[in-house]
Amino acid sequence: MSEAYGDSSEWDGQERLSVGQRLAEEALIVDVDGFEGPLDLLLTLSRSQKVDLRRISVLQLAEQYLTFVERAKALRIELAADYLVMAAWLAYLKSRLLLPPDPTEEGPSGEELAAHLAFQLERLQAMREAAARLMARDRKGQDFFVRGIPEEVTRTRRYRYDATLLDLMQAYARVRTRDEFRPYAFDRADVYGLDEALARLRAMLGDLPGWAPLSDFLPEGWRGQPARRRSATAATFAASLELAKAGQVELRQPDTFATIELRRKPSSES
Amino acid sequence: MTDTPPVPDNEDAAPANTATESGEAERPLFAAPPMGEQERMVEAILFASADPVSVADLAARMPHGCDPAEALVHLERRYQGRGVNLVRVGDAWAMRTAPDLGFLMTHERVETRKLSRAAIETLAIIAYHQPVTRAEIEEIRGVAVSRGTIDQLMELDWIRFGRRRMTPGRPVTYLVTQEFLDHFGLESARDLPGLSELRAAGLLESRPGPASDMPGTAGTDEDEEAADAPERGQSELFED
Amino acid sequence: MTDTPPVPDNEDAAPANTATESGEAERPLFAAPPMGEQERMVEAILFASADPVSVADLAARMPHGCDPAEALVHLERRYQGRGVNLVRVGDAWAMRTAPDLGFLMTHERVETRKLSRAAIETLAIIAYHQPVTRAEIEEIRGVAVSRGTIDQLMELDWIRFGRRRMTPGRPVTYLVTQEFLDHFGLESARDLPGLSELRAAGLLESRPGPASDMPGTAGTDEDEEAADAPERGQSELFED
Repeated sequence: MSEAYGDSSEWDGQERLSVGQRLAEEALIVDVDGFEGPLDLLLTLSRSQKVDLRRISVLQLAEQYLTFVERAKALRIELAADYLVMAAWLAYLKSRLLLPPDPTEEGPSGEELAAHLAFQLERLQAMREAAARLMARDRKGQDFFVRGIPEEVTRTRRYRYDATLLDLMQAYARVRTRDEFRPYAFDRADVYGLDEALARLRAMLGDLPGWAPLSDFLPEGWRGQPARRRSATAATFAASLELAKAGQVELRQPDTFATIELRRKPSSES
Repeated sequence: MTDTPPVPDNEDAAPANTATESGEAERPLFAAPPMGEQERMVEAILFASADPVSVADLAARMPHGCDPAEALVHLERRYQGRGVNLVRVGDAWAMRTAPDLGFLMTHERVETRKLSRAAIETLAIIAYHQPVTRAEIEEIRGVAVSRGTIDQLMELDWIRFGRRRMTPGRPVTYLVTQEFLDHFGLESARDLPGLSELRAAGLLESRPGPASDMPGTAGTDEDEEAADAPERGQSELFED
Repeated sequence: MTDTPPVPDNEDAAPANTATESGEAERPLFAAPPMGEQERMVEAILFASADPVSVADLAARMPHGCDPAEALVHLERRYQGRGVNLVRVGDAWAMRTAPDLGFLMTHERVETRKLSRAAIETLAIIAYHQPVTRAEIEEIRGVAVSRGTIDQLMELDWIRFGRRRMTPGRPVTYLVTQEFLDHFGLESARDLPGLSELRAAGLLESRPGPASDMPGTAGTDEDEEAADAPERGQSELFED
């Protein structure tokens, strides 16, 4: 599309643009979204100079760009901020290039700035060409192909442990039948006896200041595991009933299923 | 990339012995590529194909007039005694590494071993009683479970950690994995046969035990019930 | 990855034609197999692998005393002009079908997602300027590099992180991968098309702008990287 610009000198007087030129120009502006930023646009504009990028006229390019921005404004096309920043910088560059150098001014000369811009454009163009050459190469999966049936190699020595469902069931059966063959004996491991509970309760009564929940009387080691806790609770409760019957403690329960509490019976002191 | 009909422009790449033996001048329009070129084509197709390729398929993929059967004969001869051989698989052909070099491919020796008795019993208990704590496993087996046994089952990816039990010490629970189910061909741990079925299958000889439990009724479900389940102890299974 | 030297415990597996031709009696213990046999081994290993295999890996997998580098030279010659070729990818080797036969591989062609212009240019910049920071890529392209572009190239396994640049902000650098070389059929990053011309033209130098306020170069940064990362020639990598 840059070709449509024709000679850049025509940009000086906008009135002289032919209809075709103006259409092309507007197409470029409308297409501004298609450009990847000011540098990309500058590169496209620079092609209208039809010279080697090394011999490009940066002054001319700056003017082209500024004209472009002016036209975009005239057409009420919103330009992203970075396009406007570039426009401001190019206007500055243009002034540096046109005015005689001020020896008191610090910083790079207009020529240095222009040379660097030209370098940037050339480098971007070179990278685009390199990218195109890269993508034009024979590519794996497109032009050449890898082995279709790779034979995987794993490099660790390992043992594979195997077991069948039968093994599993036999093992389970073995465990369970072992239990079954055990001579019958009441398994006391998880049973807290009434005698133990009674002894424990009696021993604790002396230190009891007031009402305390029954669960406080469960022995250590019998409060966690459900089966053990159940057994201990039952035994302790039975023991507390036993002591209540003997007139040594009082029991109360505010509501159904509420916590059962007990205390030493006051009268028993006398 | 080229979709253009392949012209036999690679004659110089073809081995001289085959390229020159056909009378070039007499070839009709759209003549088949020289045999050397056809051999290259078959070689490339067999190399890149994910499956063995039949002669018919070769012919369909090669330019008109090719004779893949003959090219295969040449190719087979060329690869004789090489590190890679042309092999016939049914009515199709493939390239395979030479059998005597298999040792280069399988650097590892996989040895299948039976699981130890401790490991298989532990695994069985976890499968039937999950989620189950180590203490519970020990209770059922009647002996301590070694760290190594658990580690081995973990390494096999047959068991994994479940939620911690909300009981003192917050013991970790164990569950079986999907890998376990896959290995033993089970859809879920509920599919494990129950004790009565084991007995019916003759795996549990002897007298009927007191337990009538169906495994998997307690907590074969994954995580959600494990945490708030202290009330219904796993050991209930054994207490009836 | 065993680091133990492989013992030639498979010597009896060698085919008779090669095993017998050398004087067995004179061979020292653990002598390397004859070169013809080594060539077969390299051939088999490379055939078996879809990915390039390094010379070090070859040596590790072959019996003790083998010289895979020499075997590769023989093998490369043997496959010259064939339908399958031996190609070098960085410091590794692979078997690949000959590019001129790509037209036969309609079944195997991988449909690749079309890369955006931004992704292609970014890839080229990384390849030609590596190691290169994101700020430098943005400097060259004049626009911000979106994270998606980098992600896509990473996902393709064409670029990877290099070392951090020892400049303020310690920006990370990007490099191309072995997979990149493999995909584009390059022996090394030095073989990128036009690399020497670009270098001669000074277009691979990271030339600082004379004005720090050049628009479109600074401030396109998205993240922490120092926009003014100075100034070690990217082309260093290629300059030897």
